[in-house]
Amino acid sequence: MQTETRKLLTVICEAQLESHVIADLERLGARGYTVTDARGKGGRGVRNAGWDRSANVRIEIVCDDKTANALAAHLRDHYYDHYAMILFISDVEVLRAGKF
Amino acid sequence: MQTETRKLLTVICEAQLESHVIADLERLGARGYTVTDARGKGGRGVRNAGWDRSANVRIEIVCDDKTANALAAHLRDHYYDHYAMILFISDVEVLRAGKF
Amino acid sequence: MQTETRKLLTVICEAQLESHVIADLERLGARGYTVTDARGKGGRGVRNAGWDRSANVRIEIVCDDKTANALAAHLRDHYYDHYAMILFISDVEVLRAGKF
Amino acid sequence: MSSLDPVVLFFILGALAGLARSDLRLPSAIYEFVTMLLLLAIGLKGGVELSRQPLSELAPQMLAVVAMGLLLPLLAYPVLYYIGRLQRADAASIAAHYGSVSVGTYAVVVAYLGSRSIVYEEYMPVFVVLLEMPAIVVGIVLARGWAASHQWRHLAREMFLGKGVVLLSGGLLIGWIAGVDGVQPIGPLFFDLFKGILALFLLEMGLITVSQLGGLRRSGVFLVTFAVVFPLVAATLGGALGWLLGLSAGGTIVLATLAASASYIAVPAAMRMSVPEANPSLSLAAALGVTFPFNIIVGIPLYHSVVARIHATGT
Amino acid sequence: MSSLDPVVLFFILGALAGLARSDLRLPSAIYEFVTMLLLLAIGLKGGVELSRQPLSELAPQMLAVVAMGLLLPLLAYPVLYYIGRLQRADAASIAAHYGSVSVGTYAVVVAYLGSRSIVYEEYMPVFVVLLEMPAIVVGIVLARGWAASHQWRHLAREMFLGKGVVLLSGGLLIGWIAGVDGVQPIGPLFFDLFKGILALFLLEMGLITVSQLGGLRRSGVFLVTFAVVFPLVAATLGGALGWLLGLSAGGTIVLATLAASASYIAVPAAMRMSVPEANPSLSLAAALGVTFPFNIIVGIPLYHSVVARIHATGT
Amino acid sequence: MSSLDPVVLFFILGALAGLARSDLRLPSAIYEFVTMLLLLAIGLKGGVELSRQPLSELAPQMLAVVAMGLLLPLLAYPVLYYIGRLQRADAASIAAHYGSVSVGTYAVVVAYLGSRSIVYEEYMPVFVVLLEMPAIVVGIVLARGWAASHQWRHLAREMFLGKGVVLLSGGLLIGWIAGVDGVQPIGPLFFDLFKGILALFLLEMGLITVSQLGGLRRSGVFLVTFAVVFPLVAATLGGALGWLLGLSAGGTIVLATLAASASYIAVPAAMRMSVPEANPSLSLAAALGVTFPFNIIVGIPLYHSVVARIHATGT
Ligand SMILES: Nc1ncnc2c1ncn2[C@@H]1O[C@H](COP(=O)(O)O)[C@@H](O)[C@H]1O
Ligand SMILES: Nc1ncnc2c1ncn2[C@@H]1O[C@H](COP(=O)(O)O)[C@@H](O)[C@H]1O
Ligand SMILES: Nc1ncnc2c1ncn2[C@@H]1O[C@H](COP(=O)(O)O)[C@@H](O)[C@H]1O
Ligand code: NA
Ligand code: NA
Ligand code: NA
Repeated sequence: MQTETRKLLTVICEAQLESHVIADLERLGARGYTVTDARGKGGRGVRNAGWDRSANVRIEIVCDDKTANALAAHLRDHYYDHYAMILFISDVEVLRAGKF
Repeated sequence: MQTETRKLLTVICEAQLESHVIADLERLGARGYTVTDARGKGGRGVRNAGWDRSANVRIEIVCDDKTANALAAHLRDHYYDHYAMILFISDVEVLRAGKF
Repeated sequence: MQTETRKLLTVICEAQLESHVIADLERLGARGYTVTDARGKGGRGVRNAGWDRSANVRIEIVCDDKTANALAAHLRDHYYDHYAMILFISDVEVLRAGKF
Repeated sequence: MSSLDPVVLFFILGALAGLARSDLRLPSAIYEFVTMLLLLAIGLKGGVELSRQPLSELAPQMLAVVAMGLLLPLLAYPVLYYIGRLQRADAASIAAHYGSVSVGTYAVVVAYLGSRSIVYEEYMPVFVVLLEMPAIVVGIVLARGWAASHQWRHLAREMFLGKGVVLLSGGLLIGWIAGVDGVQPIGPLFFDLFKGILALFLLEMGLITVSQLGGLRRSGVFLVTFAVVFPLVAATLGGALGWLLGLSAGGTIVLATLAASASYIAVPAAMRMSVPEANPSLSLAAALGVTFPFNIIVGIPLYHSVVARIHATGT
Repeated sequence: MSSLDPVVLFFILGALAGLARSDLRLPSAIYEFVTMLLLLAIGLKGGVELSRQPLSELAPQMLAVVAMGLLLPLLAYPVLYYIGRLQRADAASIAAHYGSVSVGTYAVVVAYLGSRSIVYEEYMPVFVVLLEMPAIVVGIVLARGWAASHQWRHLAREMFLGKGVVLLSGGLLIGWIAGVDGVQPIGPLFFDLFKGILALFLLEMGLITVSQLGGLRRSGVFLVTFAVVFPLVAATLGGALGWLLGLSAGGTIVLATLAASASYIAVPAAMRMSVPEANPSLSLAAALGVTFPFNIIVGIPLYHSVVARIHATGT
Repeated sequence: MSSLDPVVLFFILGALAGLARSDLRLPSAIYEFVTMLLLLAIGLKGGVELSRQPLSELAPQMLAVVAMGLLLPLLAYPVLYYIGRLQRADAASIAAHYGSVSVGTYAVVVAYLGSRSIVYEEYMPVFVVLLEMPAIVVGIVLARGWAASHQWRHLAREMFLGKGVVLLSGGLLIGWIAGVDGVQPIGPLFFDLFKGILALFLLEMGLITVSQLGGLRRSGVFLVTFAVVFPLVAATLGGALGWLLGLSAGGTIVLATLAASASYIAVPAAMRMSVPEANPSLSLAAALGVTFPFNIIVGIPLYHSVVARIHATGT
């Protein structure tokens, strides 16, 4: 089967940022994204919530190398200082190269 | 620690397909799967729902190379044309090779 | 962009273990984790629940190689025999090496 | 403004919040809960009423109503296909949506009649159940031809076992078996809270309706026009049928409203699996984005005033 | 059919939907909500009743009930281990399930008595709380021997702090402190809606029961037989105890039903952590797949008719 | 103990379960549902009351209350910044929390007055809505200076469109438009269940409060002291204002309680986006970990007894 390599960028951040981060992603060229609700713990303490106050979301974006780097840099510059957020990038194979 | 390499196939698709896709996976030899509820956006527009109408699910399958390719090809052939669906494959290390 | 490689350990297990596994992870040096609710099927049958009885959780930990191996070995030794649990490890790139 | 039922104000609140891009949402588990309660309550009410009178008396009315459910999509399809120039699958799927009924619209018309103390035949939920399905069958035949008939068994599963139909007809059966005394202890949840639950449902419907407006913009003027004009035609048919069947004024209003309403629970799910090449955002944009708000804000009072006038002259 | 309480019809609806593989499910947040409401309501009701009479009068009855909770698993274990030839851990775990009680079954028997206007001692929820735990302790000792005793502190946490026990005994305490007037303002949620909430709970229980049937097929004829016969034995014991304690006919029926019921909230969680090598699908298949439906459909009316006959001759 | 309202017992149950590390939690969808119901119910009640009397009569009171909402954070800030030596952003954010109001505390004081049959001005929810926002504006100016004013449009969105404010003011508007007869059919859900829903809300608040204790330990003695003393000062101001405005004893107690309460719905969300460098766990630990339990357990009875004494001498 013919596959192509792309990047999978996974962002985990506080739920209140969801709409802001998604707006940023779309502006910077992501053609799609997937969000799941999550909880967790990191440098800024435990986050497991109700009424959105301290829940997390987990956002995944499949995209090309350049976009992944641009998105990651943007998120780091705009959110890392003041918000609970981590991100990591991995390699994935996809079937429809043109789509991502 | 002794580990073996396997494939992780991740499928994101509209929630209504869940039972159909799972039946297909089991028929084609997947020995297990994990499902989480998700929302997202792609070529077929925003999907974030209630009453299942437009929510997504995220299905993960750990399996060997051959099975992953067979599953991916099957899903592409049967669902890509008419349904909201993406999939991607990555390498993972597992402890119990016989299990997957 | 400057990135470093780390391990992503993903654990899928029955929901009732969540607090126990998290306590173990923290004791063994994980600095953070992310949990999402999941359902699924494996060697121990279908798990999709209510009142927590048979739901799963999906726990992700980004950490260095050594910690990932230690965590995986510990979980295998303590839970594999009697509980529904799988785990897998993959490579991810992160921005802040010191954090993980 | 005071002519609007307060439950409809919740719809408007939801729509305004959606337009203003508020982060208001009913959690999806709650939306599902609220929908389940409405479906069960409607079913239970109809079932209790059925237990009061011989089914045989209703049989002719039931047949007539099923006939209407078969006719409506056959009327809608040529309009959508020839005038609207939609793809065959899309035309068939939208026709199925408009031939079937919307449980939410039914709940609103019932609330509307209730607050005006207008009586109606309380077994109407039977018609809701009956109208759910025929249009689905017609829609699939329109999309696929009779060749699709080898799928019927599979299709029947999708239709009868979708949770919406199970709850509605399950409630009907339970109400029928238990009778008026039997359901009394569960009344506080299913009947006393009905309007409050409906208010929450409509709040979310307002938000959902607004989220469909994007799809509407893409689908163009024809579909919007259809989504307003076809319900008027269907309401006329439904009202006429009610009159022919000798229903009360209230019952006639309900039947007109049912005819005018477009499904967004049973039909979308069935069409998605049976006619996957139909674009679901077209039918949802029309049914949820236009027809639902049109019916609950403009349609129901309109059907009421027309029926009232006819019944006034009739008597 | 009309001999079935309408809430039980919801169970049957759920079971039929499950058998037909409908996609009907209560969202898990709603199932949890509904369960929490039932537990709190049962606790509150018992607590209010406790506030009306000196605890000291109840002490002998409470002791006797705890003794029954210790005895039942000791009766079940040898049957499971020697006759059923189950593994020691499995036999001990199933014995613990059957020694403890099912809150859902309790709610059904209370609803059953309510719709027949049969009075019973309203402090019965105290017995529900008391019966939750002794069987767990016995089960663990059976599985591990006294050597397990160094774990007791850890185990007490699992038992007393599981959410089921916290809600039940928390409700009991609040009802006790607040008294009948104090709980009156929260009555519309916890008491008026009780039966409706129970109906939703039973709908989901029907679905869950059916999903256990697979596990049942694997576990074989012995377990199914046990899951029907042991409750009959336990009900006899419970009924005899009720008679000895001088309970009313209603109270005797409740105690027989409690004895006959098998836990699926507190015990599974505690056993999972304390006796992990026991296969949880065996005990759940028996308790949920057989004993629960048996009790609510066949058992309760049966215990009722036997107790009625005895009380009739007694007087 | 019996001086505590039963709904407060649910708070204590939640807190005890949290301290004991029970796994009890309201599913987050249910917590959201319960919060939505409370907000809508409070809004509806206030709106109905507004529909009964000319708004113009209330205008002076409303202005005075807004002035209080502007004043309170200006009082709190210097204490936090100069005495507490907190960072500027943190001091400003905490000041905003304490200048605004807690809807949960409002619900408890209303329940408290209700069970003692103490009347109060029923349009009080208007004040709740009015007090939500001024403190946010002051807080942002304190943190950023007027330079932040180019963000106002963006900020207004965050403030007015947060779901808490939309539900509260949406309920107010619907109640106003529909009037007392209009809301009557939705009363069983929004009014009859109010106290029961509040009990569930407080159960979860107890759990949440305990989870804030960790943050509290880190933030030290000053913040804990502030979280007890500032409410007393604010309550005095609020009570004095109520007296000046000629409110009834009940109304004065409510206004004192509102002044004493600290927001944890609208303000945290707005501050998070507008003053992100403020540490949210400081303000939540103070507002939820100390001030909320203090107000509902100690504060409200205290404000009541003081107001009662003054009104007794006054008459
Ligand atoms: N090492 C980690 N592994 C997995 N998830 C993490 C890790 N660190 C942080 N997270 C997630 O990212 C969120 C924000 O992290 P932080 O900004 O460090 O508080 C946490 O609430 C976790 O859900
Ligand atoms: N580039 C992407 N990255 C991550 N998720 C995506 C991407 N594209 C699509 N998806 C997910 O896959 C679903 C179906 O995609 P589509 O068929 O393109 O509408 C979407 O609703 C998203 O949840
Ligand atoms: N091959 C697999 N791929 C993905 N998830 C799996 C797989 N096998 C098991 N799982 C998940 O891990 C859980 C426990 O697995 P098991 O212990 O095999 O029952 C299952 O309920 C699934 O959610
Ligand atoms: Na129709
Ligand atoms: Na028992
Ligand atoms: Na305040």
